[in-house]
Amino acid sequence: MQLPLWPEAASAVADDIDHLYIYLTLVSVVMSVLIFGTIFVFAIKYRRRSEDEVPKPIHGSWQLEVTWSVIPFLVMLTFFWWGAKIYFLNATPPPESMDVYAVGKQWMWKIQYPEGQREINELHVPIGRPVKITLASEDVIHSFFIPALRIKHDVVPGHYDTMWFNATKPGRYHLFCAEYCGTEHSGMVGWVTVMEPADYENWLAGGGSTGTMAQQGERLFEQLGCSTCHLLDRQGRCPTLRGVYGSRVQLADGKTVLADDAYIRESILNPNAKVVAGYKPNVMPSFQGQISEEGILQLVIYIKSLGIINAPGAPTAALTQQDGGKQ
Amino acid sequence: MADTHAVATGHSTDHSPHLRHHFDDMDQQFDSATFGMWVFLLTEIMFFGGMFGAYTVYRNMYPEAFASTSAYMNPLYGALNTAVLIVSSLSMALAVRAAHLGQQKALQICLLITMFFGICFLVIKGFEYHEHWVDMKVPLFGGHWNYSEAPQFAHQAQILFCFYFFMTGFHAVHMLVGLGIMTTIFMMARKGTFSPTYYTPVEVSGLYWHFVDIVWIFLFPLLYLIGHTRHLV
Amino acid sequence: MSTVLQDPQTTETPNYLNAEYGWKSWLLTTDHKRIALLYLISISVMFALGGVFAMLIRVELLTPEGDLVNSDTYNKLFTMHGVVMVFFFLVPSIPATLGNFLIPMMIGAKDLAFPRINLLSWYIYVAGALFAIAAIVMGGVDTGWTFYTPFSSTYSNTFVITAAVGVFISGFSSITTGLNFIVTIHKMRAPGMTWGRLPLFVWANYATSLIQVLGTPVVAITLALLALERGFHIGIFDPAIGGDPILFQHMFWFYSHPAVYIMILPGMGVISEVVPCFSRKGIFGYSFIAASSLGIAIVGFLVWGHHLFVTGMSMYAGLYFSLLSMLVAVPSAIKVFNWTATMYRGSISYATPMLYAFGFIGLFTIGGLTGLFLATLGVDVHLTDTYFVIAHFHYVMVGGMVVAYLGGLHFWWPKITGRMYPEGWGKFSALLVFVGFNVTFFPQFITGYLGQPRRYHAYAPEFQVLNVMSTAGASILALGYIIPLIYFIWSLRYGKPAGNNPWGATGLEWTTQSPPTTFNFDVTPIVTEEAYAYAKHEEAHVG
Amino acid sequence: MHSVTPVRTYVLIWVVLTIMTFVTYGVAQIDLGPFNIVIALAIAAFKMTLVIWFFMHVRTDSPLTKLFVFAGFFWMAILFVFTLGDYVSRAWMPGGKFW
Ligand code: HEA
Ligand code: HEA
Ligand code: HEC
Ligand code: CUA
Ligand SMILES: [Cu+2]
Repeated sequence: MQLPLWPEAASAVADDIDHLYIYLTLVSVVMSVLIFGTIFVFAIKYRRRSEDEVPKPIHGSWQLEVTWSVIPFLVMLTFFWWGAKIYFLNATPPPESMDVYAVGKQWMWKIQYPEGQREINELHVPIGRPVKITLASEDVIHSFFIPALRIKHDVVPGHYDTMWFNATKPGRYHLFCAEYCGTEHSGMVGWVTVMEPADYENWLAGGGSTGTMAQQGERLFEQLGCSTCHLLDRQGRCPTLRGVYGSRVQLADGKTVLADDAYIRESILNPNAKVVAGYKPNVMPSFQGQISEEGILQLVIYIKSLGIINAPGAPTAALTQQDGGKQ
Repeated sequence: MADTHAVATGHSTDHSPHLRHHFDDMDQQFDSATFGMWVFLLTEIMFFGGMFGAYTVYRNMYPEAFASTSAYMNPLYGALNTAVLIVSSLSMALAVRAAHLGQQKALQICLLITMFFGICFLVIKGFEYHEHWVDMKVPLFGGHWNYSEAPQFAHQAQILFCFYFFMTGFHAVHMLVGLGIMTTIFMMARKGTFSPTYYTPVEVSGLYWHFVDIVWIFLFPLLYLIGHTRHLV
Repeated sequence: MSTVLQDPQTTETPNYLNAEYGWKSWLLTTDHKRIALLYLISISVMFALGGVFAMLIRVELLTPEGDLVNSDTYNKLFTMHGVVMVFFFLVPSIPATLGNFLIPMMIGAKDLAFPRINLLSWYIYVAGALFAIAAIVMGGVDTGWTFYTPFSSTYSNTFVITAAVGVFISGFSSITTGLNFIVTIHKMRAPGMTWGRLPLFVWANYATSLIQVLGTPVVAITLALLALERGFHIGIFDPAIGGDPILFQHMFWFYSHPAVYIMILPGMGVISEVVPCFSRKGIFGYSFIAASSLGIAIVGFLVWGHHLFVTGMSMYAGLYFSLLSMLVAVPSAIKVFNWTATMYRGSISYATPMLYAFGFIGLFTIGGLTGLFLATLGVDVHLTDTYFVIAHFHYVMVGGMVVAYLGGLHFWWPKITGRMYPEGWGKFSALLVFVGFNVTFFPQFITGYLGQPRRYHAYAPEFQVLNVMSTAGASILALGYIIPLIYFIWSLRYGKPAGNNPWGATGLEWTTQSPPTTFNFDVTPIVTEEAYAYAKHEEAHVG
Repeated sequence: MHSVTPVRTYVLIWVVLTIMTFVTYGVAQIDLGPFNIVIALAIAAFKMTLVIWFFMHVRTDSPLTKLFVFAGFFWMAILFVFTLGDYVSRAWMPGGKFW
């Protein structure tokens, strides 16, 4: 029978959060002891001893009131400050992060690596390297939760979310779905295997990969007939997709948008939403319903592989997915 | 309490048959009723506020899509209906005044005018709904919906139309309730229930009626005057 | 006159209970005290229902495998547990029962401002509850009490609309109660009952009413939009057509966070009455406690986004919601400190209501402090949607509000029924509740930090020991609830007559007879002293 | 609260309200970019104020009523500002640093 009392910590952020958590606990214990202790002492010391005891009235004191409002508030500001710091750190993947893609679907996690490996409910990562996970949902809201890394992010259908971590300790850790998502919500669990870099390379090489994600995307590009229009090197009815990723695209309505993951995804699912300048709406069919979120991710990687224009801000392009439900 | 002593309840002079037992006098009763109505209107503000809030979020998200719907909103109808409601508000205000002054005939006439314009509003609204139906712009009821004129906005425009129907629909329901209340007040007025000392129900239902008017004052620019000058389709 | 215990009353004295007989005299009554009893009965039924669901949840969680019920059933269990407990028990609990009964008496009025609307609110409540029960009987709902889209609007195959309509309807009962209180407190106070003399229970309920009136309509429209979206198969929050599921969460929490203060402020009001009474001493910092109720009600409206920290809400929004969540803790802290200070140099006796008050202060403090953990951005990322959250809110809702409610029931039971409950049993079950509660929910802080997600039907085996503890505690807790249920009913017949003011408490409600007459006061009282003038009373009594 | 407003005032207010309605309509026909909606809402707010102030006689009502009317709109503003605060700031990037 096991009785763990503290979760394993397998990343730098986990340590940060543990420290903050310990600090919070300490302050809480101190406050609780103070309050319970006082009540306890008062309850004993001032217990009613006779029927005709008449306590002196004490009306209050604004000095005391100010003290016990301001001091706790200042203490809470330290919680806020420290927590906010970690939160922002947690949200900003370093540019050199390796990419992993995860799609939540009632009730499983589909994981893909740019190198082509695909897994279900398993995630393999090396230690010492920042890993950025791009999250997408096929249906309802899920939440990608790895307790040992102290990270979690909701996976909201309709757009991409990202999270990142840098694992420090090899081991096998729980992967949970933390947002209630229907019948088998509690079965939407898996394992994260954190490995030494060498083991990771072995694992990558070993898995029955059917080509890199870009290659898989290329195959989809053929199968779905994208290539019938988007001939890669010829200007035709359609814009060429070479060098699109990461560039600023001029739209028909005069605006420009950054061609990030979310933009490519939208171009596939709802091509009419943002029409490229010089082209007509209603030419490209919508692929909504014909292609899974996984497939879309493969196409995105493929299009990305067709050349990234290193426009300023391009490496952080994925971050603009913060813009939420905008399709 | 040791120091508590007592006074006789109420003022013996104030024995209106309309004074309910738990109030001290008619003034307290009147004050409570109008204040109660205001508190109720607070809840109404928040009720419509929730819808306005959601609407604002989407409008801010999809300005072009929302603007594209202007082709199917006829601001003339909207303006006309605004004018109609304002007239009914005027006559409502006059009805309250008449009740306060004890002018029974004027009260009844004003109430009738109010109701008449209330009905006019609903009739006009009905014509509008009909036009939307013909235009295939009703995403409800299994989807009488087609937006092929501006396919790039079809999705988001559907959200707008849903809000359009919910907001005007809830407003219309409030109008119907208002008409029901007015009918009751009218019957009471005919029986001569009201007098300068007791016209609380008229006052209170007047507040309600004006509030429904105010909601429309906002619905009009928000739903009918979106990007009317831009032709995006 | 009030502190002089009167001769044990014979049941013949006319009072609101024996004024009229027959079911009509109850179902058509406009007497706030009778309506309070109607509410008391109906919310007790709902509490038992919610409690049964809770016990089933706990029994299921004895083993990690999820072998008692299947996962769909489990999902329905916690959903209906949450829906019933929140909307049909805790939100109406103290306001609709004790508040309804006491507020008019505490301010020296004969009734609430709108007695018929008060009755209507009970009928609305019953209608809402019937919808909820219908949803349960037809097969249940499995969305969680938060009804998140798009699961609720598109994917769930259960009776979401029925349940949403039930909550929608019950919302109006909450609104009408709040409206009635606001108008009553503004317009019906007895001569001399200034705002500075209002009992703190009235202040707390006033603040609660503001939230009910300003917040509830938003959840009503949100659930209406959800039901319409689901019913018409249209998209409002549907991401497939550009809708934003997060918007639903904003609108839901705009109400539901302030609603947690609906679920604590009245409890704080009860404690503010009980502590001075059993310390025989005026309350410390009256005006600060009164103002802090309003402070909580107002600032409480500015923090809802702390439920959305990991949804992809803007990080900047995260900042202001986190900061304001810290701010809302300050008025709560003020209350805790002032209650403690009230006991300083008091003359403290340990009657059952006071034991509950001790329990409240302790458990609420723990619950509140762990709320701060959750309001801390980085930490919430790990803790959200784990059992830590479950533990947090049971500490405030059960350890806080339910305990305060029980304390209040014991405190005013003599006034309501004219009978005393058995003190020994009272103390015993207060102890059971305290112990059972902690054994149930404290382990959940640990499993939460370990990472046990909430709403899990089956869980990782290493969490089992702590879960077994939880379940064991819940059984003790259940006993702690059932005992009072039994002795309260017993006392109706066999309890010893209470007299007008068994606790020697201040407050206008104690100047009336027990049980009070239909119109509370034969003559409208005039108030000439501040609230909780215990010293004065004691001297009068002793001297 | 029990003072009587002359009919003339009511009619005057009505005239202003009606004119304002047509002004809104007219202004909407001119392209002012983002200011179209600003003007339209400003006019609506003005009309609302007139209705509340005169037709609903808040003008002569107690400060309490005035406070509650204000509170209603204030709370609606809370809902708007804090929700939109999220949507507007979602596009800002954290820029890799803590603000
Ligand atoms: C009665 C109900 C109630 C009350 C009063 C509270 C009070 C508070 N709650 Fe709680 N909460 C809930 C009911 C309640 N909550 C529920 C039901 C949920 C979950 C909903 C769901 O998802 O299903 C929830 C969830 C919840 C979350 C979201 C968690 C998540 O899902 O990720 C957060 C985050 O900030 C939070 C914070 C707070 C805070 C800061 C307070 C504060 O008001 C607490 C203030 C009080 C104190 C702080 C204690 C007294 C202070 C002192 C003694 C001073 C000393 C202090 C210091 C020196 C630091 N709560
Ligand atoms: C007022 C609010 C309230 C109250 C009082 C309670 C009371 C209890 N709650 Fe719950 N709880 C919630 C509000 C509340 N809860 C909410 C909002 C959720 C979230 C739901 C969601 O995720 O959507 C939740 C979720 C929740 C969970 C998490 C489920 C999950 O996420 O998987 C658990 C697990 O232990 C739990 C346990 C309990 C227990 C043991 C009690 C005990 O205190 C209950 C003990 C009571 C009794 C045992 C009843 C007493 C018996 C009688 C009076 C007699 C019976 C009479 C007859 C049979 C005729 N609750
Ligand atoms: C019938 C022709 C057709 C097919 C098939 C088609 N497209 Fe397109 N695509 C277009 C046209 C025309 C445009 C430019 C107008 C627009 O933006 O909608 C376009 C635009 C795009 C863009 C935006 C390019 C830019 O420069 O910003 C992307 C990305 C894209 N398509 C990807 C795909 C993918 C992936 C597929 C297959 C799954 C596909 N397309 C299939 C015609 C097509
Ligand atoms: Cu996926 Cu829970
Ligand atoms: Cu909250």
